[in-house]
Amino acid sequence: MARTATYQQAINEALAQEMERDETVIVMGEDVAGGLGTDGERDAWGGPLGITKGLYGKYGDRVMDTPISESAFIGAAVGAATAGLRPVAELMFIDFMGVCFDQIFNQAAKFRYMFGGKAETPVVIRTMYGAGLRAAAQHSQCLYPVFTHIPGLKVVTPATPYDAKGLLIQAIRDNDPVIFCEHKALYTLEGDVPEEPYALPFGEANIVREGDDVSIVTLGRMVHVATEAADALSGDGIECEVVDLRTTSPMDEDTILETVENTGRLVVLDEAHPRCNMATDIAAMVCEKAFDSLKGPIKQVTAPHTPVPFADTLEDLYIPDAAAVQKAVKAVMESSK
Amino acid sequence: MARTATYQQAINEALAQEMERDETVIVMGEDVAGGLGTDGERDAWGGPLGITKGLYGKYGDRVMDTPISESAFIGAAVGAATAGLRPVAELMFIDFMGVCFDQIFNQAAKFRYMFGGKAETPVVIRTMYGAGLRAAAQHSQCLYPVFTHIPGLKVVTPATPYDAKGLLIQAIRDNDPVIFCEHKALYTLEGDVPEEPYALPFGEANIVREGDDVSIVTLGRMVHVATEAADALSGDGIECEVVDLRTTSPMDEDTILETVENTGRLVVLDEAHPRCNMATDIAAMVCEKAFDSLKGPIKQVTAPHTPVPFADTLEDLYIPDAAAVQKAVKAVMESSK
Amino acid sequence: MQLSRDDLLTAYRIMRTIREFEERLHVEFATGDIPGFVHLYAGEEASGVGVCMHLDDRDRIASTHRGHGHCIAKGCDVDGMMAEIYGRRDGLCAGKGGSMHIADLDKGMMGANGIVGGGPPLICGAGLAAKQLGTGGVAIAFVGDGGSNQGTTFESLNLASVWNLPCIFVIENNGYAESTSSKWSIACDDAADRASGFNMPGVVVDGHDFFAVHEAAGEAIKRAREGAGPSLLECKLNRYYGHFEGDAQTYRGQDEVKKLRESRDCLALFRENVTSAGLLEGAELDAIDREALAQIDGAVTKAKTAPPPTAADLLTDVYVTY
Amino acid sequence: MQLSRDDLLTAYRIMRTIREFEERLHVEFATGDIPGFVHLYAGEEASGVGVCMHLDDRDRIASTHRGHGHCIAKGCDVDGMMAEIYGRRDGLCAGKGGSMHIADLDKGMMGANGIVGGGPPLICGAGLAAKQLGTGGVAIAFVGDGGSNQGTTFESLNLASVWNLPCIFVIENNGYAESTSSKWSIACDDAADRASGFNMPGVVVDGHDFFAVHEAAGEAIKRAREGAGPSLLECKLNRYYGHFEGDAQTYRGQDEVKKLRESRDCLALFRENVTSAGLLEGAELDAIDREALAQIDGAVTKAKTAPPPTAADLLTDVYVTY
Ligand SMILES: Cc1ncc(C[n+]2csc(CCOP(=O)(O)OP(=O)(O)O)c2C)c(N)n1
Ligand SMILES: Cc1ncc(C[n+]2csc(CCOP(=O)(O)OP(=O)(O)O)c2C)c(N)n1
Ligand SMILES: [Mg+2]
Ligand SMILES: [Mg+2]
Repeated sequence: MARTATYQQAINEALAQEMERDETVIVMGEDVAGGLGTDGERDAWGGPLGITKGLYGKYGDRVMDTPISESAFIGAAVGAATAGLRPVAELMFIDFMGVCFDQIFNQAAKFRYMFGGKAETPVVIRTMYGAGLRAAAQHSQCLYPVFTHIPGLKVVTPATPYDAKGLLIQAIRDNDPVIFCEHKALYTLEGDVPEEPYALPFGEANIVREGDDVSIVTLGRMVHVATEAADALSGDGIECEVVDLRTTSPMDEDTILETVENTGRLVVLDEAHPRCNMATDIAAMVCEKAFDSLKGPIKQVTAPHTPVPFADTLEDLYIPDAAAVQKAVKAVMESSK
Repeated sequence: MARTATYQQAINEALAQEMERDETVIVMGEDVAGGLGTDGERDAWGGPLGITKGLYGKYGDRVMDTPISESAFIGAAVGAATAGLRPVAELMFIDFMGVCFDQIFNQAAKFRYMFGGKAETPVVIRTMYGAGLRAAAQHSQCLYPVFTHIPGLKVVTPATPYDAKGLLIQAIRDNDPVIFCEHKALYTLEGDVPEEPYALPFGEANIVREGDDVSIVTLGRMVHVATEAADALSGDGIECEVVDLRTTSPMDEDTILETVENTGRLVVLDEAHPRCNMATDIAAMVCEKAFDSLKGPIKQVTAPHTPVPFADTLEDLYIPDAAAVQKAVKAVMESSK
Repeated sequence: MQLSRDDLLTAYRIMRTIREFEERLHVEFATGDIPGFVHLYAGEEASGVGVCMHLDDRDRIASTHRGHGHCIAKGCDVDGMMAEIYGRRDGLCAGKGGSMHIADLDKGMMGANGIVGGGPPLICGAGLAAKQLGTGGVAIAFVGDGGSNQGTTFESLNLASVWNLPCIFVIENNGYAESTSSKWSIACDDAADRASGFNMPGVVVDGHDFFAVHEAAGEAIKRAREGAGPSLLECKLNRYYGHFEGDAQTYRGQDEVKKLRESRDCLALFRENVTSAGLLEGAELDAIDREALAQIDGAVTKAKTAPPPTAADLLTDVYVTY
Repeated sequence: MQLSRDDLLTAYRIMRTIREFEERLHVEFATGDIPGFVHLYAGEEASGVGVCMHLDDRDRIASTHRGHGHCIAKGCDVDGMMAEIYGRRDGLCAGKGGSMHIADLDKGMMGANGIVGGGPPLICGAGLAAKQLGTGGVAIAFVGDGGSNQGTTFESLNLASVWNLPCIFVIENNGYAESTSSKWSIACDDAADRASGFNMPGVVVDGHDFFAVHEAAGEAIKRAREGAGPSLLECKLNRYYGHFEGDAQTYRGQDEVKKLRESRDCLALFRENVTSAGLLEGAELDAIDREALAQIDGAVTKAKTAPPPTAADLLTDVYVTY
């Protein structure tokens, strides 16, 4: 019988297994060990949510706490990646990118090109994103569209424990800089996760559910929202195909185009802010490359153009839900020929 | 006869006139005065490209040089904007956003919402963007899609001297945070610019050229590339309507939808990196809201998914040119019913 | 800076109100009613109050994620704060901000901040505005020991000095940034040692001692008001609870907090000081204690039953115009 | 650190090569053949060379927008550099980077950098890698006076200290950041004064004096190699040209540079020092001068006629795999 684990355990296991396999893999970030230099226990914390718990005990100095100096330590991870290490740096919340983005998008992302192909920067930046925890405007954003915009970065957004482990192992083994985005509302999600190490290739979307009527292309936590909507719609006789991008850069255009060619109808579902996001990116691509397959408009379901609100009533309204997806799917059915 | 001025002069004049009109308007940035505290002349520089030349002489301490500490001084501009000033801060190149983005997107952009509507943050961040000056990967990006992604920001991208003046005056008078993006290759462009102060409203696109066959929606420097292409195509009997967004946030959806309803064909032209950019944003919006008007696929013309190269041969290939637009327009003509 | 009898009563009242606010949140959080992350200021009251006692509505402060104490010290409405933390429509930020974003610009409170190091640049701006507009106001950034290592903080120290701004940077060194010891994360001995590198005075005070904080802050604020530029003040103090509510604090010594509460509690020290000097009587302070308890009780009761924001509120307040 | 005769010849040769490289670029830029922004290092050679003479291939440096000198001092191929600046396909970065992004990781040169303050974090990483991999290498960030005020630089100083990294931060204080005086922009007297705030030695040297730089750098590097942690070294020096080529330098005193060239030129000082001490002869140095001239002449000639990159190169080198 398959072993089950949470998304969080899957990530922890991927880190541990890669550290075991390859001595050059190091982990750094605020409190990733936890309590270094304090009088309390060492390795007490493993980060505020416990994601890296246990690693310091096993790998000691290869798990490095940092001061709250994201530019310096993310940049250090980037620099070390050009010098023989394979660092996995933790940017605690993706919302903190604003204090360290330069080292990511102007340094890591561009070295290879600017240096005429002579650099490799195998750095992974793990980061937590997404709404749902009442963490308000500065701790709930998605922001992966910003990273997806930048040539030179790879961007990964696992939706399941299985994918989290396999994609993180791939990220660590990958020779390009990878932004690894973990949805904070998924950490406790359980699913099948093989114990042995495995790597999932980037740029291969996952058809989570098959259906011939409407395609829903989405990613991250929204994969589950899409599936929930699809299950409900099935009761109404509408069969949705749900595609999980898994990685937004590279993006698996072929799978998207195939599903649209099959269904002729598309809903793009993205938890991110609505302008210049993955929903627009996918819709535009399809409208350019599979227009003739389209039977009607492509509907976007996204968060509204507002910061993430704090109050639970508002946040629940803010996050795209299954009802919104169902409505969009029905609208797409109605407006298509 | 109308007075002509360059894009650069228009910006300088807008700053001077608004400083004259309103004592709370201040200007700050690296070398915006130039040479403060040195033994040389005061007001010698007006910035490396001379855009703010002359302001220090006229307005003294309201034109403030800064150390190279973008987080601190952009943040200071934001803070001052909540406290009675109307600061215009210069982020010399938009590429430097990576060292100060937090103060822009987590602070300025979100205050009003996070504080329940009780804040106004009338700050303008002027910044230079775009390729064409052989300035390589870290001094040539567009990046306005990243700002457009963020709720709470307004984003302005003037294409002409006339618009530069009118939109900058509006930006300064506006009570929300505005990212004012100046294309560095346009500074020397001349055009009609009335001497008296005038404000152009945000969210009103400009139909630069009328035509019934294909719509080209674009912005910034690309407006001129589109016009060049349109003129050439006219010789082939294809009449393009060229729409200049002027502001990407708010974006004038009505004008875009109207032109597409008229022509049924759309090319979206954007100098930015191709993923999650304005081209995808516009295309997706149209594909959702005016699908039935579309006679065929929406074609995107953008820079490729690479950093901006240095060598002139490569940079010329990198930047979308009129030939690429013509090709896209012809493809759109051919693939439409 | 002489403190009148009224001042002393006020100072004690505010400190006690903060303590009561935080102790009660600790209890209420455990019930699961309070959404999101909550970072409590209990134990650190003497710092926020010692500083803010000098301020009035011309003056501005910027706070951190651990902002409740600063808000109360700067005069934010306690009912409005509590309602905000519960995510209510009549909260100080209409329920849109929550604990980490409580602000009241009219009171000169520029906001708690979810971004470590987010406040210092903003305070440079507030100081600049005060200077340019000639209001006589000062601007104060509260920063944690962890936040003292953020680039934004360093830059702001330099900018405030170069622009000669009426700014004070108060580093509240409570020994930890989450689980990370400040002894480890700050390379030098005291964060205040860094002040000289920015050509400003840097002073270390016992942050449990209201009077020490009040005096040192008074000097820095006077200096700033007189146009003599910024200062750095490091308050050494302790937090009584975890980094956030829910933190098991395994990185902390078993009875660290117990000992602190017994020996270095700022309210107890204040009481001892003023009663032994015959400035105030125990009974007066007891009365304040009771009043604070009642006030917080009322705030919680109101917050619990207040209506939440509704769908109509979701899309408002993003822009002034759009 | 004793310098052999060979060392002295090498040092002079490298300094002269840099000077010739930059003087020639100044001339060539005026013709309009060289694209983009070019920032010249002429006048500052003693700093880059004084530091890099201690280094070998285990060691890494990160440079700034004013990077040519550091590149040459760290052993980058001069022909490849010149070709790069001209945007040629066989340039060190295949013509894709240009003056502001010259790099050669094999030589330990991590890149010029278009972002002020971009280098110091990277150098923390190189230092960390050297430490973790036990290579014995050190990592050195060159930073301008302007760059010394960037948050990334401050953070890196602290991180290097906290992690006890084999890093050296060399602040090349040439008096200006573009047109902004370092006396104004750095709030304290010397940038080196800030070192104590990061618990590391901070030393000021005359950056025109190769021997002074060499000695101070030697101590810092020795310290780093021995595992004793980071240092800060501030070299006071001057640039002979504008911020970039094309800068009219109206912020600068009329004959400021003329006087500097006459009195504080690092090459002249070096020559005087070694010849008056009888260590080298003028004729040897003259020969080096001629060789450097010829080398640069050759580099320019080759660069001018070298083929540019072509369409096939536009899309390559973005990822290792995609
Ligand atoms: C830029 C940024 N990095 C990291 C965090 C996560 N974080 C929130 S509070 C905190 C610790 C802050 O420590 P300190 O400044 O000492 O304040 P204290 O919590 O002790 O009051 C951290 C790491 C954040 N909110 N912002
Ligand atoms: C983050 C960032 N801000 C601003 C600039 C623009 N800029 C380039 S060089 C420079 C001045 C740098 O001065 P300094 O560090 O003293 O170096 P120097 O030019 O004197 O060698 C400035 C402001 C930049 N490239 N990056
Ligand atoms: Mg702390
Ligand atoms: Mg300088």
